[in-house]
Amino acid sequence: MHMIDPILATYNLKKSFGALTATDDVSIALFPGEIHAIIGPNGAGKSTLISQICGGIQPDSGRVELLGHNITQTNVSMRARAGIGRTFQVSALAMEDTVLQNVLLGALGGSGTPWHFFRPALKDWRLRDKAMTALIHVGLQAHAATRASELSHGQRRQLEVAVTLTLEPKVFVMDEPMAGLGAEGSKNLTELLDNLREKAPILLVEHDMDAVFKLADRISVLVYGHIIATGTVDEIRSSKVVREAYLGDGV
Amino acid sequence: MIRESYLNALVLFLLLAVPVWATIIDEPFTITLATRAVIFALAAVGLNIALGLGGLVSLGHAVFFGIGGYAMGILAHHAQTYTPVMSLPFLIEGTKSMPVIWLVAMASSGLAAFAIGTLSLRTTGVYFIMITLAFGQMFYFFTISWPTYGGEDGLSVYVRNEFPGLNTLVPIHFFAICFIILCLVLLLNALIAKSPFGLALNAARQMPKRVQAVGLNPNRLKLLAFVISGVIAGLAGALFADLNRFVSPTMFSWQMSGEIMVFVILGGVGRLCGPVVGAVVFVMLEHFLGGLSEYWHVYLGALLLIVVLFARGGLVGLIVGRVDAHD
Amino acid sequence: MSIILIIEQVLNGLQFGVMLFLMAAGLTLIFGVMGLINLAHGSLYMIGAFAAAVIAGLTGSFILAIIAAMAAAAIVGALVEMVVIRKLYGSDHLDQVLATFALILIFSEGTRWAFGSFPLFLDIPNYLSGPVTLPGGIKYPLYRLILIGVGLFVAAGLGILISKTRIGIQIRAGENDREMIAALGVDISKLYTIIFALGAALAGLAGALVGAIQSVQVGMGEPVLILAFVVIVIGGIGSIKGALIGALLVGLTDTLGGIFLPELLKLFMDTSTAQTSGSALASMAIYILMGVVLIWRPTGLFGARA
Amino acid sequence: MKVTSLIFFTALAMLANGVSAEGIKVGMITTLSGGGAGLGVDVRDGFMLAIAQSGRNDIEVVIEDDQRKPDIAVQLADKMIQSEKVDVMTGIIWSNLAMAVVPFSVAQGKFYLSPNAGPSALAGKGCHKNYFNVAWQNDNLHEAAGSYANSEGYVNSFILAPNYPAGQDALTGYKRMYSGKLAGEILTKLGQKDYAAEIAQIRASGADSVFFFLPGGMGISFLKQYANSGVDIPLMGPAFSFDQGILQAVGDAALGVVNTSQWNKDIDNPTNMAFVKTFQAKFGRLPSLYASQGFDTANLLISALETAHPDDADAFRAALEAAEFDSTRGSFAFGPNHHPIQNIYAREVIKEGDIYTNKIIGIALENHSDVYAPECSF
Repeated sequence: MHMIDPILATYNLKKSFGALTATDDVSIALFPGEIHAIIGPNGAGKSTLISQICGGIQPDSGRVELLGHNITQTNVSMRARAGIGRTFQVSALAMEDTVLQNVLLGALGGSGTPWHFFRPALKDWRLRDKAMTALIHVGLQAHAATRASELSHGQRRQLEVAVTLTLEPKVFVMDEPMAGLGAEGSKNLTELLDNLREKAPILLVEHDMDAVFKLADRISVLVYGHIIATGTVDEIRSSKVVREAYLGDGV
Repeated sequence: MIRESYLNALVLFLLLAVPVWATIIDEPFTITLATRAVIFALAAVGLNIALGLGGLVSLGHAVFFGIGGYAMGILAHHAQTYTPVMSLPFLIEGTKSMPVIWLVAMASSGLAAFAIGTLSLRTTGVYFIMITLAFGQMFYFFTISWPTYGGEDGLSVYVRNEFPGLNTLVPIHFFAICFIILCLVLLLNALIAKSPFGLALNAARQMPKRVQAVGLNPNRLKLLAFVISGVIAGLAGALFADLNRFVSPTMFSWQMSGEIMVFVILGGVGRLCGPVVGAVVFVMLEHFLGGLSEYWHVYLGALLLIVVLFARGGLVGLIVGRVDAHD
Repeated sequence: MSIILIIEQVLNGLQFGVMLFLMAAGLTLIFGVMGLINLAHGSLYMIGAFAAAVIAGLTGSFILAIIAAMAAAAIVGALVEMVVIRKLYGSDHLDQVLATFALILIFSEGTRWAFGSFPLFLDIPNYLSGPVTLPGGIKYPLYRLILIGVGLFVAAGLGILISKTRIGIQIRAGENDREMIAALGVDISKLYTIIFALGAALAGLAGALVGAIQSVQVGMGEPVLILAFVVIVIGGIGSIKGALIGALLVGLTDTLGGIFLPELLKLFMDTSTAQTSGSALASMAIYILMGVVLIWRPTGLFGARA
Repeated sequence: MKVTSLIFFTALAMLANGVSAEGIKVGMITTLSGGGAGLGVDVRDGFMLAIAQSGRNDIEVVIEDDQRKPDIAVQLADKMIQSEKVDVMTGIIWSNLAMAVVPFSVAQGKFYLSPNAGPSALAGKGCHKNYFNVAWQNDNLHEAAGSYANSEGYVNSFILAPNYPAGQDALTGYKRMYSGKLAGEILTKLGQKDYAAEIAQIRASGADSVFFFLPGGMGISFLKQYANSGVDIPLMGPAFSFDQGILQAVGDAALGVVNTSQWNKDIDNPTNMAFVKTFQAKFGRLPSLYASQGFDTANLLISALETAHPDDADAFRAALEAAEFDSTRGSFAFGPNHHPIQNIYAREVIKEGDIYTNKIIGIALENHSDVYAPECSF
């Protein structure tokens, strides 16, 4: 179907916890320039899938490839260095630090080595430029000196995206970025993500169907650890299987 | 409320002024007390790097303090008995030179910190507190029952070790050495706190999974902080041994670890001069309360309780308020 | 080394283990339910022993002394919980370590203030003293057998308390989810005080029982406290079962290590070197055990997986 | 009025003693808080009783608590020398603290009179002309126990002590005099409180006697557990597990146990009788051997001050060496290394009314010195 190679792909990922099969033979691919959304009811195994992609959980079998390299055996930080930029469902920020410091941390990770002890991080202009560019991109430049703990919920989501941007990732993996946002916040973030796909493709796990239908180029539906359908927004909207298994008969 | 940097300058100025004044009015014991405070402060600054920046609640820092002490004790013991430390596979002689002793003390405590840190960092939270405590007990019991270097009796070194150009037996000279080292280490601490490493370490304390997600290894950051911290505590141990001209296993006891931690918390965790304030106040309490009552520990305990319950951020926090956001 | 001697040493290890369990059970409950690390638990052990010595001296009754020990420790425990500990539940471990370290200073010197520097007298009553002959001709002190019995009885009682009773359900709920017990309509602060007092009473009981064969003096609690921490770390913090297994492991390792390590080393070196290095090694044995367990399982044998 | 009388009395004292008008200052560093404080309290009380009885008001005693921590002791020694500028130091209970303080202090020209600790390092090669031990060399009481074992005809002893230098020295001391075989030898953990395992080994060993050195709480625990174990092999030990403070905590379990000491309250001489009586009257308890050592130390000091002031170091030292004071132990003299030459007695624990105490049953070693003396040269 696609003539170009995927940036990120999983092949037959399998993971069980005792009798419960959380991920069952999952193969998905993320191509350049696209937003690929993964939807599914609660308990479908979305978080487990993300953890396997980002390195927090090892699959029982199957593999994960980034730019054609098998990265299944590597850990979270190695995958981050290889080009996976992720955001968390619950904001994972250094709350005592300022917005700028949080973004600098990303720039630091992206630049490779934190082993400098004598030069102030805030005076490293190369890092700082990178950090400020990311802040401007998400529109948080005015809050650079604010503590992360003093940001609004929506601003924290923006900050998460900014931190990830500084890594200059090959792919974005986003775990429910809209969670807990109001209508206004959702709208802002949707716009932000819409523009982001030019930088790198996005694997988007999301509950907010409006956002998904607005953003996604393709959608995969995960139910009980199993991908039951993959296709464009229209294909998924009209899929009978999806309507039965996921949206329910009443829709 | 005054700015923290002014307070730091004031603290260091007083810490320098008191012994100088004591020299003028010929009260050498005051200098000895000040030196004790400076050395305790040094050990606590070391712990503060692991504790304040890295969030590593180590209840076993006496290990590094003790190793530093024994590095001094063993080298000086062999130098004063004219016996080699070891003759096989190659000859190592004892020494009375402070700089050499410091290097050995820092290297050996750094090595120990690396080993203990590597194992302990597999655990977190209370388990980390307990496993560091257990390592401390291991060293304590080992030194007590190992007869070569005096066991529980410890080792006496009759004359203080030498530093080129100074007479270390003159109290103010030895104080000057310790004070300059403390200032250098504080400077190092301030630089580290603002450096890329400090930034990453600080984040690793607050949110390790964020640090991982940007491609850094939080445990490796913490391990390095633990080693730096151990090296400084080891240097403090070597100076403490020289102050007392004596080392013994009590340097390894868990009460010692507890006291180093008390200095840090009393002054203010994560504050640059918190450990200095804590150590100075502790030594003063020990001196003045100890003179008032045999049961001064009761008062000390009550004071600590009050600090924990009512003065979050320790004494420094009480004076200057919460930490400013940088820039 | 005869079989009889080995059996006797195993009994000694068991007896040491079950007494450690009494200390460790309270510590692990308090940590499991309230997330509190309590260094002052050893002071409650000491308070139990002192209360027992005073009451035994006044009344001559050992039973009354034991009851007094538990009551005194429970009352002091409840008071400490209400005045100090309660303010620490939200704090991080660092504050808890420091505050309970401060409590140790206060209790130790306060006790010395009240009772002086000399050890107090507390002995086992005549009807419990002397050895009994076990099957196989092993002579073993009756009192130590009773200690093993009491320890196992308390372990079983705690097991039933936690699995079967109403308060046990609340305790388990509290370990899993703090908001849940509030939702169940339980008065949390009362529950916490009760658990703290229960843990304190067990420590007091251990202090009195052990004080009768050891010495009742200021500072007796801290060595036991450190061992109890080793126990709960090995067993997994929060787990009563872990505390029991950990206590028996530590008891047996410490007792048997002290006997067999020097014997073992005598096979390789001369007697006095073996004796010195063997006992040096034995005194570190339980800490080595703990290190190995934590490297293998970083949250202890029965601890919750992270 | 007060000032005048002080001047008058000082003048009188000058006339009487022929020494300079300036008084002397004594620095006492001892353990008054924490574990082991009981020993320091006894030494202090004994010492101060003698000072009070002497009626001399020109002796100022500065007392400080070392908390049994070597680093605190060193710090206090610095304070005594640098700040208080004392002439004579005394008071330390523990060998490890003595090793930390004594060599440094005597090297600075101070006199040190030890009321308790007598580590071998300070008796042999490390001896010093200004260091006097008024109690014993550490090995003495253990040697006496070995000698007592011989006299009782024991030939198969089981011996145990904690694994630390003083414990190892104790076993060495016992073996130096004892001529029989050993049924077993154990080094226990320092601070250990449960001896079930060791007692089981004793039971299985077939020994005819047990020698143990377990000071403080360790000894209390061991004695109670031993009595309860049903093992009835006779016990011996140095006095450290049988002093007046500890015995009340051990109770019946100690009755009949033989221990060795250079002092007991029933040594029949007028000084001792008066000492026991006044100590009991003043403090409401029987004196321990530590109290007697503190008392003797002060009396030695006072006797030397009769002839010389410490400023005249050689004369003062000669006066100390002469040891012309009435000791609670009867005959007392210093050997060439400034350690006592004295009788060491075998005592047995008895009960007098409600009080547990000791009774002398014989002399274990007569006019005993120590083996390190030949190694000492000033």
